[in-house]
Amino acid sequence: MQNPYLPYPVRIDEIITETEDKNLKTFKLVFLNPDDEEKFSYMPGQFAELSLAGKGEIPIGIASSPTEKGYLKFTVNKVGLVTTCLHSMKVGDIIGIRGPLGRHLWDTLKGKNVVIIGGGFAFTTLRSSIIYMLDPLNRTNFKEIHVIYGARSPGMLLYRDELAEWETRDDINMHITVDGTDDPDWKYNVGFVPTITEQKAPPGNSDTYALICGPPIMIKFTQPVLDKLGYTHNHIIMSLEMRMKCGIGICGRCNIGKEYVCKDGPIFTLAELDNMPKEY
Amino acid sequence: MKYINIDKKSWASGLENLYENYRLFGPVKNNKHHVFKELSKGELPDLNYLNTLLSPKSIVFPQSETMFEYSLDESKEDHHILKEINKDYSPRALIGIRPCDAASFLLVKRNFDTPEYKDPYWLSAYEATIFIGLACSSPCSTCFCTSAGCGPFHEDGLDLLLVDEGKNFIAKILTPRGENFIKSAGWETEADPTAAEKIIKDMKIKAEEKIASFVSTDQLKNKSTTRLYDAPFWEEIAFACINCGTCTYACPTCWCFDIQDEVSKSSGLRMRNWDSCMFPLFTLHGTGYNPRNTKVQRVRQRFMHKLKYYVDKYSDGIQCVGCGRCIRLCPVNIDIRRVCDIMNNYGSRSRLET
Amino acid sequence: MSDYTAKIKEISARLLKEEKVEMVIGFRKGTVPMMNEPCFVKTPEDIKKLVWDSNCGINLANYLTGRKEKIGIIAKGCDSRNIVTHIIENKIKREQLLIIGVPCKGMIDKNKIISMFENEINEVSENEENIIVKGEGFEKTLNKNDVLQENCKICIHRNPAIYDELAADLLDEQKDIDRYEDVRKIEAMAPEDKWKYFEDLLSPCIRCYACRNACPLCYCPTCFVDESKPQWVGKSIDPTDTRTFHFLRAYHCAGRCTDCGACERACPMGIKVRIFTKKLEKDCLELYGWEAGLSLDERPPLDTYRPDDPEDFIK
Amino acid sequence: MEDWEPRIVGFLCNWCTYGAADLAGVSRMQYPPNVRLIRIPCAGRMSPKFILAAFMKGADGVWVSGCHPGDCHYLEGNYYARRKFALFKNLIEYMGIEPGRLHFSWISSAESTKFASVVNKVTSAVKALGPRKHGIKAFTVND
Repeated sequence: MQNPYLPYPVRIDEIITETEDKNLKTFKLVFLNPDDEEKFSYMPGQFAELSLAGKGEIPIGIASSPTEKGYLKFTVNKVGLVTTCLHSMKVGDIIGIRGPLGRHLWDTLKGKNVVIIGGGFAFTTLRSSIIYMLDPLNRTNFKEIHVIYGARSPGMLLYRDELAEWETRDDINMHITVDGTDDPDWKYNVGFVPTITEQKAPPGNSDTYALICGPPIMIKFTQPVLDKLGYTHNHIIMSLEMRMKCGIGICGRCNIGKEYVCKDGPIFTLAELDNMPKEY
Repeated sequence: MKYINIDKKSWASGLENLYENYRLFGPVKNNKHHVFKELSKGELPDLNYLNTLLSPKSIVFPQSETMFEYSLDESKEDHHILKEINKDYSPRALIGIRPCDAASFLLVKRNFDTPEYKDPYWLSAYEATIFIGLACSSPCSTCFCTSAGCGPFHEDGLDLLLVDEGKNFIAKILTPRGENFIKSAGWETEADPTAAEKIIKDMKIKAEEKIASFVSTDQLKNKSTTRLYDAPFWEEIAFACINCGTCTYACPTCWCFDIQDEVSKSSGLRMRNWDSCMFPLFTLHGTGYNPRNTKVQRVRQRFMHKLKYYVDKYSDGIQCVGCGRCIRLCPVNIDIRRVCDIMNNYGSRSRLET
Repeated sequence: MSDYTAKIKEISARLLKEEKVEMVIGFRKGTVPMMNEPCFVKTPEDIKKLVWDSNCGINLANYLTGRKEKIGIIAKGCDSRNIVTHIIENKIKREQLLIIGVPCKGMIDKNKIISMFENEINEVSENEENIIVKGEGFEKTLNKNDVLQENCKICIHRNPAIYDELAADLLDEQKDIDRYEDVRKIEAMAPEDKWKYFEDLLSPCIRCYACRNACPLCYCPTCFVDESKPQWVGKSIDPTDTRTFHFLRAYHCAGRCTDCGACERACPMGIKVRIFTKKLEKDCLELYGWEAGLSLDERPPLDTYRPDDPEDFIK
Repeated sequence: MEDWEPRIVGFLCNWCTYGAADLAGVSRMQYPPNVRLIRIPCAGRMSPKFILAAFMKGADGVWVSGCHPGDCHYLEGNYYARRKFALFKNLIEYMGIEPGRLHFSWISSAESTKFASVVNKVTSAVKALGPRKHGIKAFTVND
């Protein structure tokens, strides 16, 4: 019997400090056993449990894309015991990884316009999705791609080099924004994500899906904007956060209604969420 | 169907024989209560009991269980890599388990044995266990098994059903594993199937007649989840609750657990421990946000999970076998029978007083 | 007891009718013998569910923590002392409360009575002196004083310490009670025997925290056993963790515990957990002359000091 | 067990005993090396949790030292601490930990001689009891 609780051992290959507050670091992980990489076959939007021996596990969205071979990337915010310990680790240290966990909805998105709306450090799995869709082998599977991504300030944006590169391309429409800045050279938008969404996002129709990931307050104010733009609830896809342990729908704590957020989510359409207790 | 007569005089010697092939577990009186524990050689289970204080779920799902071990010593080659632990999954027999508790294992199995993931610890222990039931001739006043999908002579989940007939037990063999068990004990006297059938049937009817409490569950499936969730009665139901974990720990069908690491110098263990939806920590985010921050929310989660979410998820009744332990042990007398009826009748014509 | 119930109903009805309170917290008849369930009553029609008998052992002060309403609360001696403690510790305001004092004749020990019979008890009734227990094939009358909760037997504050209304005439308090015989017995043991004693005592503990949660004193937003940075105790049922939990819990109740017995009553495993809190109660009395919950004007012993406090244990 | 040396955790108030330790050091006083010292801001900061955690993780003895009554840097922290310690010491002994394993003292920053002598006393008291037999948790939560 394969033990779904047993992590694959991985080595920290690179650590990048992403934001000016130094609370977000990206960890590039390489499997110790190359076979494990085969077994860890994932899609953007899924997550994994990072396992620190002696400390415990944390569920983190996968920031790399399956089109990027040879490594996995996770961008981790320093919050609790395990993430604090992870932030103090160095290149070469050994940790574990379990997954991929959670579902994805790429079958639904095939052949559609995709509008990605992200805020703050929740952009990680959205980065994975963008890289995946922009891959030459996949790009033809999608129509227009829009990205609205906001952070408090320019220094709090994740993956700034990649954002700049995407800005120069013509197969993706970037709408980067910050809440405010005193940088006179800032050449992108200033304003909250809901406002920019209202200005830049294409109207909703049966061929267009919105993927939202961000802090609750952003989601709260973006949702009415999408309603106004004509997005139906089954064309709005969101990600929930819950305290998790097992990640495979067994330990019980991320239960909402009859769903386990770890296994039946963490991605849900708003139409699905409408029928679930609002307990997240 | 095959029936064996076990003369109580040969009970002890049979167990002695079984001890060679099985780890034996059974109810034993410990101070004031009956509890399930592993029997030492020569120790007999006390089958003269109403029901055990706690359910026997811990035989398959211990309150604390190690999952992995590892070394933190960086001079070791495999440091920080988690390793599986060898565990004793040799055959074990759970003797004298009540039919309600036996049924609970089938309910819980749905959680640990899913199409996508198998929990190796629970399943290995479960598969190593053979379930020797003891039919229940004197149900307690808090028992409502017959309206919770089982009953005092229920056979699901059992390999063998023992019926106490005074001087002897009639053993009804339900599976090949049960048959092996009987053989291993050396109990050979076959009973006349028709007569045995008749005796058991009569006793079963008598026992079922003694069940005095019931829940109504027929409407639960039809109710809207969000309407039940938003119903006004939860504040009143939850008022007395002190948010201890007694109900969940005593319950045979509660399965939630926590995973924790513990270390000693340079060696470490990953272990899992029972957890409870009654505890605020259960859902507390790292950021300090807690989606189930109030007592009312937590009480609602427990009952909604057992009586609605589970019903919707598996379409096979409630996540409860009617053993009545939570009713007997709740320090403040929150009664699942009452809650179940309130939920079942919510929005119907004859709404119960809330 | 029926006259207690009648009087409680009468007072509660009046307080609600005159809108002096928004709710009355009391007990309703339980669904199993020897159990009543704490409940609230907000309308005069609901008054009928209130009861009072010898099964009201749960400490209702536990239900006051942080409440904002004007509340009528039914309080026996120990409850009232915990209400005093709650007021002192700013968990509720005196002005919010109308305390319906109940001079208490003691609560019966459910576990003890259950353990006296082989068969299940189906019905328990009572009169002034006796408890009548009925089950399948038996009926027995017990002297109430013989089956009181241990803490009630040695209670010396049966009358409420503060009250606004009374459900009955005040009682004579019990005199010449030796409250700490069991504690002294343990104190006299050798360290090794003490260790063994508590090991045996705590071996059935399942860490459900019923003792903690039944206690009106345990209202910390995060209990030390739930703290994670650092995490003081593990979450398994390791005996050292379990022992640490019980002793620290008791210590947190030092100078506050009224020996209401809620913890012991709540324990599903029947562990005599009062033996921890009683030690601290005894020491607070002996060292600082303190009994908890008797006065609104005195600070509890760990919130004050005297320059000449005993210190012979300090080098 | 001939060469067994106890491990003792000492919690010292920053304003007095910790200074005395410094002074004892610069004065080249001799005292046993068995005590691991932890600086706390005031005896009043001392939580019983620290003591139990030390015992749980294997300390053979625990010693807490603060300012003499009346000398508290925060005026009255040690007065409150004294009551906490009195109750806690009794409780620890009640639990079954030998009286000689938990010590309290008042030592001012000038009393380096007393510091050395208390370390001596504490160490020999703990040493006389031998290693602890109970209540050490093999595996503990790591933070």
